[in-house]
Amino acid sequence: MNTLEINNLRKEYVDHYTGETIPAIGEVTFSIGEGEFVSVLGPSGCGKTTVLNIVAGFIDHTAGDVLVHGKSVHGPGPDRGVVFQSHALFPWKTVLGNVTFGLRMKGVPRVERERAAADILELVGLSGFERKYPHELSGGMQQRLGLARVLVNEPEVMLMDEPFASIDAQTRRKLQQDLTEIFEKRRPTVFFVTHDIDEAVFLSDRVVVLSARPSTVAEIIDVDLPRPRTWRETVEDPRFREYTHHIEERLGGGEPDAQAG
Amino acid sequence: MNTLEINNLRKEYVDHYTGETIPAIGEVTFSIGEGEFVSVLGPSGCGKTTVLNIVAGFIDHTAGDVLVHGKSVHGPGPDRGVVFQSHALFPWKTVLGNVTFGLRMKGVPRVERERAAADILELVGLSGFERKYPHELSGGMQQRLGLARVLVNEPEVMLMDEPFASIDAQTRRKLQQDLTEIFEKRRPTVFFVTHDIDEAVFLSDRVVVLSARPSTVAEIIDVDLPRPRTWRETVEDPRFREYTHHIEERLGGGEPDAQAG
Amino acid sequence: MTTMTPPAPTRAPARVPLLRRLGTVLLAHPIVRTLGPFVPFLLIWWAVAATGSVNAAFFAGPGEVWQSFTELVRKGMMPSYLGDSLERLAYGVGFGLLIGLPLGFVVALSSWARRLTWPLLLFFQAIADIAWLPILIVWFGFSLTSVTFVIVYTVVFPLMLGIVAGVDQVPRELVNAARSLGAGRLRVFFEVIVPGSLPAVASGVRTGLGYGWRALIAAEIIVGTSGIGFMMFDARRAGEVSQVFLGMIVLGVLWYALDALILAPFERATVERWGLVRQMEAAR
Amino acid sequence: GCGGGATVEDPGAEGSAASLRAGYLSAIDQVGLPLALENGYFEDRGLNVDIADPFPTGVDALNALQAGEVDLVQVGTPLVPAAQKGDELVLVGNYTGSASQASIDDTMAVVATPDAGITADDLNSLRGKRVGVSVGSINHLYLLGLLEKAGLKTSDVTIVNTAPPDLGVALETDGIDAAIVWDPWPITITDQVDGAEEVMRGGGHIPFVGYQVTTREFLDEHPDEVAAYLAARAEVDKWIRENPDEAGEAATRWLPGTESAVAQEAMQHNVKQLDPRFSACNYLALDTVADLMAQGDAAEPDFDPAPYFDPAPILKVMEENPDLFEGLPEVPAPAQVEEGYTYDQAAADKACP
Amino acid sequence: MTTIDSPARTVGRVRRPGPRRGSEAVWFVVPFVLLVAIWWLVVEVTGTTARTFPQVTDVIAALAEMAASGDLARHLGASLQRMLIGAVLAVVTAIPFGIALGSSPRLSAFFSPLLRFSVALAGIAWIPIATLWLGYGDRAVIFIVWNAMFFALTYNTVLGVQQIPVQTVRAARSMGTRGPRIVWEVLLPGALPSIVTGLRIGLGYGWRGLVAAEIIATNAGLGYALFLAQSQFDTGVIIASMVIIGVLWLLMDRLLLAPLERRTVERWGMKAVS
Ligand SMILES: Nc1ncnc2c1ncn2[C@@H]1O[C@H](COP(=O)(O)OP(=O)(O)OP(=O)(O)O)[C@@H](O)[C@H]1O
Ligand SMILES: Nc1ncnc2c1ncn2[C@@H]1O[C@H](COP(=O)(O)OP(=O)(O)OP(=O)(O)O)[C@@H](O)[C@H]1O
Ligand SMILES: O=C([O-])O
Ligand SMILES: [Mg+2]
Ligand SMILES: [Mg+2]
Repeated sequence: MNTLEINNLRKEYVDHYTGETIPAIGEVTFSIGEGEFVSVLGPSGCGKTTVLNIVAGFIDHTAGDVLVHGKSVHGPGPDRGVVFQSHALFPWKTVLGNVTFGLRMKGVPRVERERAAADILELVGLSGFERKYPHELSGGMQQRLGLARVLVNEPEVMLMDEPFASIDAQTRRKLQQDLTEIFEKRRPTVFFVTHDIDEAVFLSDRVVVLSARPSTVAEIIDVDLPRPRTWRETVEDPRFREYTHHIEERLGGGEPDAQAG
Repeated sequence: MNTLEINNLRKEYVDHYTGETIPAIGEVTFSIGEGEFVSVLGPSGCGKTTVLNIVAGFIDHTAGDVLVHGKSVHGPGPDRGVVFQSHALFPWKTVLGNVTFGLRMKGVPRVERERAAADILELVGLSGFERKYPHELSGGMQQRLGLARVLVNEPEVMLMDEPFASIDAQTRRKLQQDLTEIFEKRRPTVFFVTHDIDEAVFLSDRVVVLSARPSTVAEIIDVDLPRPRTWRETVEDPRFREYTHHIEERLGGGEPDAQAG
Repeated sequence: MTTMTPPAPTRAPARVPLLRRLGTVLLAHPIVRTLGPFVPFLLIWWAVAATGSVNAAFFAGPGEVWQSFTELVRKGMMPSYLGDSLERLAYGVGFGLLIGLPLGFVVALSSWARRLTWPLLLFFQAIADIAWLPILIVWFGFSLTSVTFVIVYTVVFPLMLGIVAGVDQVPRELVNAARSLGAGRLRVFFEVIVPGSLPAVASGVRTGLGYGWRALIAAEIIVGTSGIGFMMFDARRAGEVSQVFLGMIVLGVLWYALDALILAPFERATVERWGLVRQMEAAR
Repeated sequence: GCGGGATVEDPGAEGSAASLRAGYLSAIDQVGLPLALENGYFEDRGLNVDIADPFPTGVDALNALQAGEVDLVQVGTPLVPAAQKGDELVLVGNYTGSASQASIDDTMAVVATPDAGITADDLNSLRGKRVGVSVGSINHLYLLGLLEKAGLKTSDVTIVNTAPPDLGVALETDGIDAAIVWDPWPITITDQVDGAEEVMRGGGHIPFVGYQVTTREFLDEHPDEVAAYLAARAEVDKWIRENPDEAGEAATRWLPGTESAVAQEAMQHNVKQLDPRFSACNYLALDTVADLMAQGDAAEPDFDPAPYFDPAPILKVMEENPDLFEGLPEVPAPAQVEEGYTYDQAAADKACP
Repeated sequence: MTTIDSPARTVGRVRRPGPRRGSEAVWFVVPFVLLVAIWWLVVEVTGTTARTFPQVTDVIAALAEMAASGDLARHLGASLQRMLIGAVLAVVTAIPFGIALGSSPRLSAFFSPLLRFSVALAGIAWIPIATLWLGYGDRAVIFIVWNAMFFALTYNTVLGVQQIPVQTVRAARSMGTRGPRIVWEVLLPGALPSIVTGLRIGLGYGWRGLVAAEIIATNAGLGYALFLAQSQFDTGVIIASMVIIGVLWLLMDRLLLAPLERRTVERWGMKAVS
């Protein structure tokens, strides 16, 4: 059984005021096996965040099935950790408070919480900022905090919405590498939304390419690169470039979203 | 005279509650000539947004001078258009309302405003979304709207804070190309913050590399690539790769921000 | 606020059983939605009155209240009292808004005005309007002016405090964006500060009007010679408890109408449409 | 609501010489004013009287007088502190009280349930009780009078400030043990509250006071109007004394919600106090009341009532229309006053039985 | 407020704990000094009598006398006790109720008509029923205080909850926050800016309700003092009582609400700080 199954998923947003409906997801079907890392790529506005929100249980879908561990999704839960495109930090909590939030919810004792938080903050390069509030962080730092807040929980399923979008190339490289290591060690199931093709190929076991809105699955690419992966070795693998070129062409075909529903 | 001069700029954030100060900008000096495109690169949290906010007149600096057209900066003004890292769209205005805002402020008549808006929305791929409100847009669409809102005004000076961070690779390429064309046609003065090295080199006349926080200027690289530029031709220029490699190494040296003030 | 209407269902109706769907449609009907909640209260009221467990000299059941209503309407007293009350309210609220809105924004936006008036604002808002009445009566007599003053007093403070809070919550970034797009101070005010603070302003208006209504009643009780508040006071003096109850119902219904017909649609069309306030997703 | 004449927003036709604006409270002992209008007694005297809508309390009536909204009001105890605060008041007649005796309080009663154990025979039974009165009003003074008679101190009872309409609820919900109040409330409350009864009425413990009050300025400028007004009031008082049931019935038109049986019963008590004449006893009454008020912290001590009385207009009426005062008890000779009368407390004390 | 002011100038005025407190205190007092000066002058120049409006000195004398006679302490004690109980009841009912309405469309659909209906019913209008149900005494007065605060506080809490960004709530839910914890961890802090405003407005009305209600069933309290003063035409005491109420409320704001606000919503960057 796949950890995550998305069958014939459709979603239309309804505008309560005009009564208009906007088809966001045309028809999407794919699945993610246990311990698999799947990236979703697609033009801006095609519905990636929408799919992720549905899997997370934040919004309802119009048609189709979404199963997590074989069960229909009903609302959010701690089995699925979410990294938000818009960070969604708690403004009233310090960096430390944000990072330890999930552990507190699980009832992890304070000392342990803080130890785990220290490790993860070190990892994302936020050590020393424990007592700051989110509004005192730069955009990239906020994004890293959002990432740390989920990583520290070690959820079985991770849903990540462009977690590295606002981070500089160097830090990003490092974090991609770190995420790979974490993934290879713990083997969570990962649903990863990105618009960076290199990143998708480097991190994933499979890459789902979506068409423009209303999105359908344009192609699913199996990434057959050996693990453990490191940037240094992976980029030298000729298949890496093959994959990225292939995807680039696949995506280049679709024009960016330019027509409303 | 340079359009923008930043001399010995220093900035410390003061925490009103703890009384603590956090040095964000150590000492930064550089300038941007009229009609020049300068990108600023640096690790996340190094102070790029801070410099941009100071130039925009949003926040005060601790020491040094910031001159725009030879005059000290006092508050924001329409001579400097700003694309925000966090979009800063007006939630109470539709896409069209956001885009035409600046023109309305200038007193441009309605018909003209809407014609200009239609062109620019076409450019950023938001045609058909004129009547939507920002909260109905995807992350990337919001970012493109923030960009369109400034481009349509054709300001003399443009300050852009990671305007392409949340946009997919294809759209991004297209927008970079469009921006280059606009730049080459109108020759505004551009202060462009990014963490994408390729982007910085492709777009810029010069690239300013900042060190980690408290930031100083690590290096300023003159990008001697012919204009008009197109992606197709530019990537084939061997100097393009030379520049990007050079910057990559320069940045690689600095670790991401990991120590608080 | 709009916020109080359930969001239109986004879920595919196809998956819901027919009966439940019918129930949903019925429950969603505006009349059912509006009047439904009052049904249990009416029943309890009726039951309490019917059992006679409460001394009838001090408690009237729905039947008696209805009777007094028809009687007062027939005698023409209800329309005339209602007219008087509404006229006073209109004056009070009109002046209250006229004074409170601009003053609120001035205090919110000018650091000088804020410094000079904030402590006074807090000081005077605690002093009950009705505490002013003894002095007002000496100044203005038993007149419309006294009543208007009391209502204005009541409306102005929550309005001003609401506006200040609302303006403080407008993201600084949006002001910056507008400034750098060429908006001058005045434009920033109308284009950013006003809409950005609108949720809080709307809430201030709502609270202010609601309490202004209360002040009217209080004032009519004290300096009253006509109006719904006077009717209640007079009925109490005369031991006509059913008229006291009637007064309360009339007040509630009128305010409800004002709120539901004017304030709520306004909020729905603005702050909710803009996504500034939203109904929370149901916890699932 | 039911007040006949002008509303407060419309102060009436002030230009006409023979016109006067008068105010009253919704109380059974004050309906003489509207009834005089109803019976056409003002009109008969060529006087155009506008009656303001009834004021909630005497305090409000005095405020309205001060604010110039009315020319003449019917007020009792509140005039003492108002006078002490400098209001230039003039008392030109009574709407309730007595010119022939020192104390009269037939319209005042104590209402309680039998559980409270309060009886007229043993005033000591008030000790330790929670008594509802309107602080500063005449019922408060009646309580003080009772306590004095019983040899009790103020601190021996708990005074609960209660407006008359609330007394019923207060008794019903056991917020008080006894209510002291004027008519028609004792009658209403015994009807409303199961088991409540009048345990005491009157008894001559205090002088009940209620005066026709105007301002010095108005009296000086309109002496004839005031006299005509007092004559009409005396005429209606006489009519009420002679036709109490009819008057009780008529009163219900001016006191909405009052049942005619209640009004008629109250009117029976009320007619005993309808004496518009002035005598030394009325000076003494105010003096006594002021002392009681001072004792109850409702006024400053050492109030001199004399400067506020102006008996000239009513004396003129008494002289010109003796028929209007027929049937009233004879004023004891030593208590009779004439123009230029100087008040002497000791003498008045002796003169009034 | 600096929203429109160029931030370049405002941010320069750095708030440091020490001296800022001092100047804050000065700025707090200045308006009152001005007000009192104007009051004194106007009464003096126009020759207004105490019956119409008392002179500053009359009020000070009234205050001194109230203090000396022990009336002040008696009235203050009685009022504060009722106010405290009423306010606490309002806080523990209105905030949870507001949060429930703000977070549940069903509840709000059911209750909002009732809520709208009852807003218009002044505390005084409730007196006949309140005394009947709660007895003629303190409890009825406390009910009126509660009633005066409840709606302002509820409305503002609802608004606060509805302004919490949807993603923030989602984030908490996806980390396993459920039931009461979501209230404590997200809804309450998220709605706090608006709740503080609700408290400001509500407490003001609470005082108002108290003053209105203390004329019933009491023989102590500031409202009762006002009633007595009014029936004795003692404008000095009337104004003195008003001053006391205003000062008490200011203290409450300065000592309770302002620090709460400083430590929370301002610290968290949820409110622009001037
Ligand atoms: N309002 C603030 N209060 C306190 N410190 C702040 C504030 N804003 C930024 N900082 C600090 O200043 C430093 C620089 O922030 P800035 O936003 O300029 O970084 P940046 O270079 O734009 O980073 P990024 O690439 O992540 O956007 C950071 O360390 C941040 O913590
Ligand atoms: N709340 C909403 N109401 C109406 N339409 C919406 C809403 N949210 C998203 N949409 C529409 O649905 C489409 C898909 O949005 P979504 O956020 O899923 O895109 P995305 O693939 O994540 O894009 P990006 O890469 O820019 O983040 C967009 O066209 C958007 O306009
Ligand atoms: O508003 C009140 O009168 O309580
Ligand atoms: Mg997205
Ligand atoms: Mg930045």
